[in-house]
Amino acid sequence: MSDTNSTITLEIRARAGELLASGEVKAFLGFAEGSIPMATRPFIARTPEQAEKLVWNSFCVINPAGFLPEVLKSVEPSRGPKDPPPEGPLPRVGVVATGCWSRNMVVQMKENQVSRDRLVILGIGSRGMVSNKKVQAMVGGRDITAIEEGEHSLTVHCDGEKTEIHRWDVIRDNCRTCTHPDPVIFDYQIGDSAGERHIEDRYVQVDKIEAMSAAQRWQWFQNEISKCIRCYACRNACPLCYCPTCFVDDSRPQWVGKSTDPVDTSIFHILRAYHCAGRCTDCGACESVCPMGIRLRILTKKLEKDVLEMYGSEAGLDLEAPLPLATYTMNDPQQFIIKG
Amino acid sequence: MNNEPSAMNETKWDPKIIAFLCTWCSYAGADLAGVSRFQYPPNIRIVKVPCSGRISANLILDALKSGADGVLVSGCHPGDCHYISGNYYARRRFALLKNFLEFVGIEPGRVNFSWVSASEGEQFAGLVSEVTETVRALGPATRLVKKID
Amino acid sequence: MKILKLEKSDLDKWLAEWMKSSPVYAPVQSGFGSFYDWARLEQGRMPELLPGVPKSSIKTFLFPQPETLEEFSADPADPSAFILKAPKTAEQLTIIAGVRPCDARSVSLNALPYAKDPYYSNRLRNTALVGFTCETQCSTCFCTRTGGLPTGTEGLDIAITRMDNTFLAEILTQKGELLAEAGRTGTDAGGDALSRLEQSRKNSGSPVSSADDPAPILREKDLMALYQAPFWQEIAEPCLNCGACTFLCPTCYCFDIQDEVIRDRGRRIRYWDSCMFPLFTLHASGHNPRGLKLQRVRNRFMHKLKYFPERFGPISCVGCGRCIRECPVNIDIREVYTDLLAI
Amino acid sequence: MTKQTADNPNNQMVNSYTPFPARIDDILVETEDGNLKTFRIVLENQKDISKWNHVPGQFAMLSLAGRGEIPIGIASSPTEKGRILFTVNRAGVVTKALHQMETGSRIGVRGPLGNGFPVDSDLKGKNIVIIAGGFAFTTLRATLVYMLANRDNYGKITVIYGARTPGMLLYRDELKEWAGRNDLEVHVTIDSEAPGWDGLVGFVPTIAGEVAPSPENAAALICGPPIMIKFTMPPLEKIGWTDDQVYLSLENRMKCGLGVCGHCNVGPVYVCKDGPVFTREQVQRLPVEF
Repeated sequence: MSDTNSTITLEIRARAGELLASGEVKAFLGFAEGSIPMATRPFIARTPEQAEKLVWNSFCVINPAGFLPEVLKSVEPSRGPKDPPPEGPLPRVGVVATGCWSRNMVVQMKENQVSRDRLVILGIGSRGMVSNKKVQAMVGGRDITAIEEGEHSLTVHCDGEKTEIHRWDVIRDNCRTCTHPDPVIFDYQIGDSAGERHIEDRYVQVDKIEAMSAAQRWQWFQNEISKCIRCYACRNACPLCYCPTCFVDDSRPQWVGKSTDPVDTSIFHILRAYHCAGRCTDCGACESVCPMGIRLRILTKKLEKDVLEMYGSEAGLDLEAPLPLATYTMNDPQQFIIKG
Repeated sequence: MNNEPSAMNETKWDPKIIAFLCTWCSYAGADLAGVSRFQYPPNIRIVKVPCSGRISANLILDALKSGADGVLVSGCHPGDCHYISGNYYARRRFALLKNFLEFVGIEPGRVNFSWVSASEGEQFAGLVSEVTETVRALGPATRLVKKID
Repeated sequence: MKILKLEKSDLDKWLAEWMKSSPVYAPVQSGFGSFYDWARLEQGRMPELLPGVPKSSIKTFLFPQPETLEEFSADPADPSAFILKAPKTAEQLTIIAGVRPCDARSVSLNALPYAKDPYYSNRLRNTALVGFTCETQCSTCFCTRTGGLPTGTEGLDIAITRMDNTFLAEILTQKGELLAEAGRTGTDAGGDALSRLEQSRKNSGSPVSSADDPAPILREKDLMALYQAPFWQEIAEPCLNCGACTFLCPTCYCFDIQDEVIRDRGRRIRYWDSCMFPLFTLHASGHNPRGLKLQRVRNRFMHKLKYFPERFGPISCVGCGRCIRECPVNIDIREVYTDLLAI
Repeated sequence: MTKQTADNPNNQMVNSYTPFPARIDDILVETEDGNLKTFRIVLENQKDISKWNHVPGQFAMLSLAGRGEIPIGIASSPTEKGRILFTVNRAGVVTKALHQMETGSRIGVRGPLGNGFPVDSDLKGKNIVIIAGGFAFTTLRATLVYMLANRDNYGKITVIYGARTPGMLLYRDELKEWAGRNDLEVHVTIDSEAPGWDGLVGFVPTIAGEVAPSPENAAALICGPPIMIKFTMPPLEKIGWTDDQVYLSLENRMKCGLGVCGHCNVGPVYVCKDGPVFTREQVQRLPVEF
């Protein structure tokens, strides 16, 4: 483990341990070591001893915000459906948060999914997470038996050989183009601030698609989604997806067929991404969890770009400002409107 | 096979366009166009909705999936919404949706948005003519049209 | 059983010959992350066989989604409207090459619940499996802990093993013989080929027995003791309830059935379903017998490791490791084994 | 390689996924809220009719092409030849569509499926107690009609049936007819007093406790909402009933009805294939996932 990550790991353990010991939080949501290289496991510590299992490394790709509503509920005293809420404040939950995750928590607060006063946030300036798919590609898809993280490099063990790769070369695309690596809300800062970053080619992936013809874009889209097996890992890993009944599960009316028919799969991906418009913080969880390697983020990134260009809004930066699709101005752009 | 004139080609394709019209302005505009006997192509099938704010991406995609060659959504002009602000919210959603559908390869012109007031019968007729011609020029929809074989 | 000796060029010839009359699928490298997955071979597009298994399991072929169960006319004027009829099935052989022993074994395991399923049987009859035994085990491989072997041949029509720079092809079935014939090359490996093959396997250090098969032990364990074990909460806690594990798993065979109608034509299809989804068990009344994540995660593992062996004998897992590799939150079935066996 | 490699018995495999074409022959609205209708179904093909043979307690898949399939208990007895009855509650997509159909419409029927009550084996020669609540009476109606048609095979038959209101009782005409028979003891109850009702008032468990059927050489067939079953057991246990004498019918979401698709499992058993009828003794050994 790199020095930065081991320092952060120790700080998280110490802080989470304290919070749990003092009773300030009833549970602490972070990551534990996985059972295979490049895997971490979302982990909920409920005792100071369990806090010792928490880790921080470059493979924390799941957005913990998605677990928050469930974990918050789990620490509430149990009660029947008709019982009144208990008196006094409800127990709190601790959680680690990088820039994008904290922004998701802001979105969740605006959408009344979590409340600020029930969270104790350990803010971490992110150096970016590593894409296991990119690492995999670096070694030609071979089996990786171990991986060691240095400060700026990764040593990949494969077939008894060691391959040294630059960390930045395998950073996830969303982290490469991240402009807000520091958390926007937090209670304790862990490690150093990562600072604001100015990214020239923030929308390079989107620009490339936009430059194509409609037919080429359709081809690209169809090619991407043809791999989809409809496992819904993208949806379920997304902290924005919390509808009790997702549109894909609606039966009256049924909006989307459930098999891997290309039209149904297309509609699923269009609507899934579209539902994230103005709310997505490009945390990259959807793309990271996709077992089939679909470049899902390009879809949400396009929406992010348009929301920023048209409405000057970036998701989750401001706790007070309304969500861009829950507000309007009199003179929003409307060049697309056909004049009769 | 190639020498035989195909039945499909023989029947002249005529675009089918689903129009979602808000009941207060655009539907009234369509009504006025009829009452005033403004001619417009018979290619649209109107679905009357309370407000353009009611139109979700789900409905538009469902129309395309079910085989519509084009979609037209029309509501009150900004500022005229019967529910004060429904069309303002809708405008943001439509702007993003239109761009996004084009981003994934839906031809510009398949999905169209407009504002038509209750007094704009002639404009409505013009709009329908324009949209019909646009869709006709694009040809039958294939992308996002569900087929079973 | 016949054993043929093949050079690399003979193997290529086999594939090329087969392609002339049948669709041939094999693993080729593709996609973001350079994973390799099944693709139809064409002349000039040859398989790449990395250690381990391709991304998708071969249930993609034998239990494809969607599978049309029946078709019907939805035209009310048609006198046979709304009468469902199973589609005519084509008797066309599909050849899957480069199948690993674990995947091949999954075919026989799935054939247990599908014993009376005409669609599965039909596809099984029309599919030939040409396998490559494993020389190395990946970090996520654990077939020997499921009753399988890296050199196992169960379910295969031809099993190919690399020996030094040549290949030995065990022709295991009648279908395999037809394929070997159609390949039009290869020499008889001689009478002692089998013992040489076994010796070479022994020398390579590859496991020769699946002594760790947990099925007999798990069958004997008390059902409710396993069901009520304290560890389920911890296992289930990080689960996202996605279907990545079930859909990539070669032995997850659950499906859903739905009707689709487009204008005057309709079909009833079946497609993969996952017991990880809350909808899987939701009653029309709103009641859900497995409404909790814990119950769903437990059901998946209990089904594989207890319910299935109680019903059919073996466990419903072949140790391919796909679920371990692809689980977004790293739920590792090997840990569940250990936990269950400790009860 | 398109030729057959060998002659295949599999080609002749019965396709249990394909429903028999059938017509709705008659529709009867059963309850005052209109949510329960009994559909009389006639199979269209003579060969399907002659093959059809079911045991009371079994179910079938009603298939509405374009909508889907639903598992519904068969409400008619095999002794009622030429017609199959299904009493259907309007709940989901398919049942709603079915409720909108008219006499003469075509549907599909796939079945019979599962295991029914052991009317010709374990139950033979026994005193029978039928306890039902609400619209769970359907397969018990089938059972009762069967037993009355083979009256000599059974001892004393007692029926305890309850619903929320008089208007929510199923098969009201038949209930009257059965009440008039002297080879049958019928106790019909409603949850609370209602105008015009002079019968029993009280929940099924209470009435079961009052009737107190003897467990001597007897079997109880209980169908109803889980809460009713839960509260019916203690009064029965108090007078000596044991779990192996009690037969229950379970329900779960089903798709294939053949024990393959995986939806309806309760632990290692499939409700569709191993059930839906189980003894309470069997159910007690299973996880509570139904």
